[in-house]
Amino acid sequence: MTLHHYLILAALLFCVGLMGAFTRRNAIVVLFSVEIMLNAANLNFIAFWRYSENPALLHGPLFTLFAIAVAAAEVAVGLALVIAVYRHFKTVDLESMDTLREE
Amino acid sequence: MNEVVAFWILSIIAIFGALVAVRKRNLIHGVFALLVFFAGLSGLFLLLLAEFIAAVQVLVYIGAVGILLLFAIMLTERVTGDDDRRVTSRGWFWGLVVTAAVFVVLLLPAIQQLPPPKAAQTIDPSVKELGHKLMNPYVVTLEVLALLLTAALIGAVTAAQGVRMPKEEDSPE
Amino acid sequence: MSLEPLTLTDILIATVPLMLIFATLFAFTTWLERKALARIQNRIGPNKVGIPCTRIGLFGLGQPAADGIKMIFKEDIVPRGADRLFHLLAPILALIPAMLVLCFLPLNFPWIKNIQGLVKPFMLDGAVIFFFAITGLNTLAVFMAGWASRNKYSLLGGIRAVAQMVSYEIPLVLSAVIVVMMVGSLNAAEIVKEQADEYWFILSPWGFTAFVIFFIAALAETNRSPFDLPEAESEIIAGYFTEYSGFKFALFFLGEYIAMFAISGLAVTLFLGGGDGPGVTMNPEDQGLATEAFPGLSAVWFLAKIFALIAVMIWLRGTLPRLRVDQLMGFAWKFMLPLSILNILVAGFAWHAEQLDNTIITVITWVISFAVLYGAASGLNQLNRGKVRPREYKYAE
Amino acid sequence: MSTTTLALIPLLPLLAAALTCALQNGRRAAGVAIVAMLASCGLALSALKEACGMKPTDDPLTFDFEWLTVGNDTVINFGFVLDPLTGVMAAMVTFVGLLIFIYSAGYMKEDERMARFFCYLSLFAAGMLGLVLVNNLLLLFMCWEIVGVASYLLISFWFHKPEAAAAGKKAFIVTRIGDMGFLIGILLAFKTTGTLTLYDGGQGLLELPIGATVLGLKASAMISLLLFMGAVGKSGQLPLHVWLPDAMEGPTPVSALIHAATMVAAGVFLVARTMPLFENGGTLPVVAWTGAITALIAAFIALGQYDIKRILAYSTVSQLGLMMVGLGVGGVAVGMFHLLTHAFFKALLFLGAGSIIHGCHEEQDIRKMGGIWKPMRVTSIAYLCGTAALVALPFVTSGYYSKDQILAAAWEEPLMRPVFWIAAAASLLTAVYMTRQCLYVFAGEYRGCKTPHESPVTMTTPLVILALFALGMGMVLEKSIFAKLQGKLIHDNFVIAVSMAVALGGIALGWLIYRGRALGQAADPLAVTPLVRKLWFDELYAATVGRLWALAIVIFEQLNELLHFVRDLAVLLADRIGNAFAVGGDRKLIDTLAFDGMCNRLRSAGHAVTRPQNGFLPGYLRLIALGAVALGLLVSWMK
Repeated sequence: MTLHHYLILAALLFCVGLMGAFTRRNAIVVLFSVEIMLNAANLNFIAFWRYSENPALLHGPLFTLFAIAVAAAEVAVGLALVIAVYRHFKTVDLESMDTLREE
Repeated sequence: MNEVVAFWILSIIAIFGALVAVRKRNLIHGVFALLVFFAGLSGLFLLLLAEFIAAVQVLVYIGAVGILLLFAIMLTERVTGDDDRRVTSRGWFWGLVVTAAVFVVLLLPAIQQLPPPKAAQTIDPSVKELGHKLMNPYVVTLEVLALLLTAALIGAVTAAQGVRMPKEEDSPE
Repeated sequence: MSLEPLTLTDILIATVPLMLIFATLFAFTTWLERKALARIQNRIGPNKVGIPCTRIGLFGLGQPAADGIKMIFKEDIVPRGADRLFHLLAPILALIPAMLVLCFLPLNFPWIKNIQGLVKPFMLDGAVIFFFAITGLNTLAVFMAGWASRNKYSLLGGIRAVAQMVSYEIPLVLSAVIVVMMVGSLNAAEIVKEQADEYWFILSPWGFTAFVIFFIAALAETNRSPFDLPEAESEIIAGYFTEYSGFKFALFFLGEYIAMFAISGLAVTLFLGGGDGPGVTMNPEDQGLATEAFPGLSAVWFLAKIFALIAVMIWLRGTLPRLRVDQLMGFAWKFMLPLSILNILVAGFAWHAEQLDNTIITVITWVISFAVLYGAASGLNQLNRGKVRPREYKYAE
Repeated sequence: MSTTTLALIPLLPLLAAALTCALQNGRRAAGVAIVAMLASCGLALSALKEACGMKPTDDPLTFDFEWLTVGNDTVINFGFVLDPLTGVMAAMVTFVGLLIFIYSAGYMKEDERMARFFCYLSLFAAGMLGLVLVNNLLLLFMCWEIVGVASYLLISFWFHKPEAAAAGKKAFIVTRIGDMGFLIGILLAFKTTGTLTLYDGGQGLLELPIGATVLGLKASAMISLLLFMGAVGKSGQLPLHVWLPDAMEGPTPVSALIHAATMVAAGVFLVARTMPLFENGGTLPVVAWTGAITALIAAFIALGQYDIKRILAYSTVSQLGLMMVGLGVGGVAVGMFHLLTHAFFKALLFLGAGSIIHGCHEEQDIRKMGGIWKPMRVTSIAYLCGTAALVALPFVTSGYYSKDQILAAAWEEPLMRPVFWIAAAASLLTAVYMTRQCLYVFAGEYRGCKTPHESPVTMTTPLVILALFALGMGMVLEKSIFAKLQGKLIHDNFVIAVSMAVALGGIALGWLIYRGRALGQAADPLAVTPLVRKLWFDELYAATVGRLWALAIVIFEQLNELLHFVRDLAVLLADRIGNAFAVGGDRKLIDTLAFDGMCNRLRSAGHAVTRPQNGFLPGYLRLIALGAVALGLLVSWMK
């Protein structure tokens, strides 16, 4: 196994997430996709760390740890927003929430 | 040998999970597929000897985020979770095109600029060391992160709670 | 540390015996539970089924086998509206994590002496956190079951289970964190070693508090009574496995008991000195194996301790009534959580006191921390007593 | 005295500002701000003590650390400097500021935005102290701008009054003109010397000999002139003095703090700070002349004003002019000496004016005052002390000493004799208009509607303290500080005689003019139109700058018209052709191509532009991703 395997895998996963974010219209699914992308990035971190000159610095795991924590916060807030939006628009369809105004 | 086999199996699991998660019509199935993806990814972390990260991945994503998503779906979709409307957004084709472009761009550095692949040296990462690192040089980051999480928690509660119902509304009719 | 020297035989040697042992223990435990409950309720309990074709009862020791056979041959019914895939997957998903978790218990079986590396997962650096991570999956299985069998009661049970497990996981982990903090390692073998060298953590005030919290939370995690709301027969017929029958139900059953074993095994590891006992000396240097008077002694000790805890669980089940949902949640968030957080602080001070390694100071610290914890517990109790009102029913009289 | 303690002096008010902007309760905010100011005042006094300990010859203490690195070798330091100049200035600012804070705690009591007011005040104090203490021109500029912003906020504090808002804008914009020069000067300095640190152990901007020439002028001369532009803008010298009188729309404590004691002095301080540049460039005469002319003209204008605060404002302008003269002819010591004394007595005058206005129920027109002497005893005495100091009554007042030094220094220089006479004339006028004002305000009967009353003690106490300073300060400063600033005392009997003559003569003149007049009713002999109209400065600017603007507008209008004409021509042409070839095909052709087609094309183009902005979130996401793609391609292409 070399670094490139992991990088290409991460790129693939990232693009799967991107595809989801681009082609789905349900806000929650878009949230999934964002999670997938984040995790692909984490995979990259860990892979680079593993194949780095001195892994003893543990930069990769630390950064990934922080990224995971931030992602958790992001999910919580994102879902809360989705629910709030749902309460307002009565839908989580991204195409139908295209206004910033009350109407 | 084992490692190669494990890598291929896990990566296939991960990609499959991700694909199903983003394409499935039924959201609950989607969430569980997403969890499969997370599990595969944590397996990959284990393969890269980042065992603590793998554990955290399972704990946070499968344990917490998955549940959160399930609850969000329960609160927003119909309980059965299947979505009979059109699921793909307008101009999904262009979305795919852009995705392809991004993929190419992501691969560019991996192909052009990286040094020729070198084998990973064997390491023995200890969780203790990680803990020391967290407590000694990165303690400020840790604190800031704690603050962020608290803020996110409060924000999420306030955002999801919305306007409070007046009292007489929830009295028995 | 690498995957390379690992072979299939190693894996089999490491895992298969675990499954067999715990499956048999499960059978025995069901029998034990039924007997004990019967005695508590002033009945005899199963006593007929013994050796087939004879009248020898053997105190109904054959009962589990009979149950198993019945379960296997029973018809497997799937409701029409149900989501077939998930309905099938749920029981499996309920069983697998429980089984998986068993690997993280530092059971020094004699036959894993000559296996290297990853197969002795309790030598894994993050064994404890892995344990919690994987137990978390149980929640999903329950939810899956509840959701997949399109049934209001099942869904209610599933949601209840999720809420309960999520909120009780916090005190569970926090009370385990204390031990991890004291030992300074997530490695199960090292935790056991520490206890063998110093003292079993249950013997210290903070350890005792943590153990009590842990045990209560463990009851809630495994949906044991008095926290068995998800399968409350009297309210929501059988909760998330209302729609399950036959072998799937058996799998749920098995999974539940294995989870019980696993979590009490973790309790033993964290607080009751693991496989430590007379005739055993721990030395995790050579891959966490103990030198024992005769092979497997420490494993025996371990299992004995597990069974002590299981017995307590059975006893509680026989004794206590079921909680109400609001009481359950209130107890988790208003009593256990603050107490365990306070306990972490206390434990931190205690650790620093022990670093001084002066007997008097240690003793004084212990007394003080015991007083603090006791005071906090009773104080919280007082605080909550006012809060718990008889519940007003909105839509029913 | 270490970096931290020195840094705390500006940081404490900043902290107070940060705190008070969160507070709602004005009284608590006032408490916070005053406490912070008190602390930094103590620090500043200790710093002053240490600074006075230094011998005039040795280098100033600097506390630098690396702030940002430009390129690989050029380092911009972030630091503070401590020498007698900064010590004195910081002490003055903190002390006067403290008094004014206390005063405004009383003055703003009714205002519901009191907390915000104190937030602004603290912000201003922080900026001002930073400006005084920093050891780096860039940093100084930043503080300079902070001060500008704070003054803008404070002048237009009562923004619901349109003239207040206008005054704030005016102040901001006019000073901006000067600041542009300042900024260019900084850049030029950096270009020529490669450093912006003022004192750097021989390597600082003020210590290096600058030999380079820019546009045939000595670089140092150029730089100093540009810096002087900033000074002119900030401290209201001609021709940029117009903002200062209008700034009197702000609350009176603001006028006292900003437009008498501290901010307007910032320009003077800047010149004093960068004095080596001026000396090196030999541009001091410019400073002196500008100051002199300003002093004279402002004093003239002051004669014709009726608004009590405007009079003081113009007198401030003219006093600033005198300071410039002092800097120009006598060096740092003389100018700073007058700055300090002026700070005290002008703050006193403004606060007194504020107290009077307060007592007369927010009446600012001196024609509607009079007979204040009886009801408001404390205020009146304090105000008269301030007046005496401003008029420079001989021997008893602080103003006398400082002004005397300026005049003497001007007299010393043979070339500067005209400046001397101008300054003398200015101080004569000063005496006259102050007498006029006092007669208007204090003598006679009260001409307002409601009866005046004395102000609360929180307002009078600072007055009394300041009055003591305004009287006693001169001696003390002349003995203590003056020598520290490498100034040599000159006592020329002729000069003393002249200054006494102008002071007393001016008072006498004023007395003669206004004796026995029915003040307020009868026409004022000195308030002739040119003076009332402030010598038409505003009109002048309106006529020049405004005209230019209007002209530009007209030109563009014409261009626009031309375009219209061309378009009409094209339309006409096409129409004619269409009619000429009155064949359907042709017409259709022409039409579709020339008009409808073009219009449709335009319309569709507009649609195309608006299409991405339809609130369709996935679309936005895709665009973002496209941007990322472009970026990635760019990066990998540049590799």
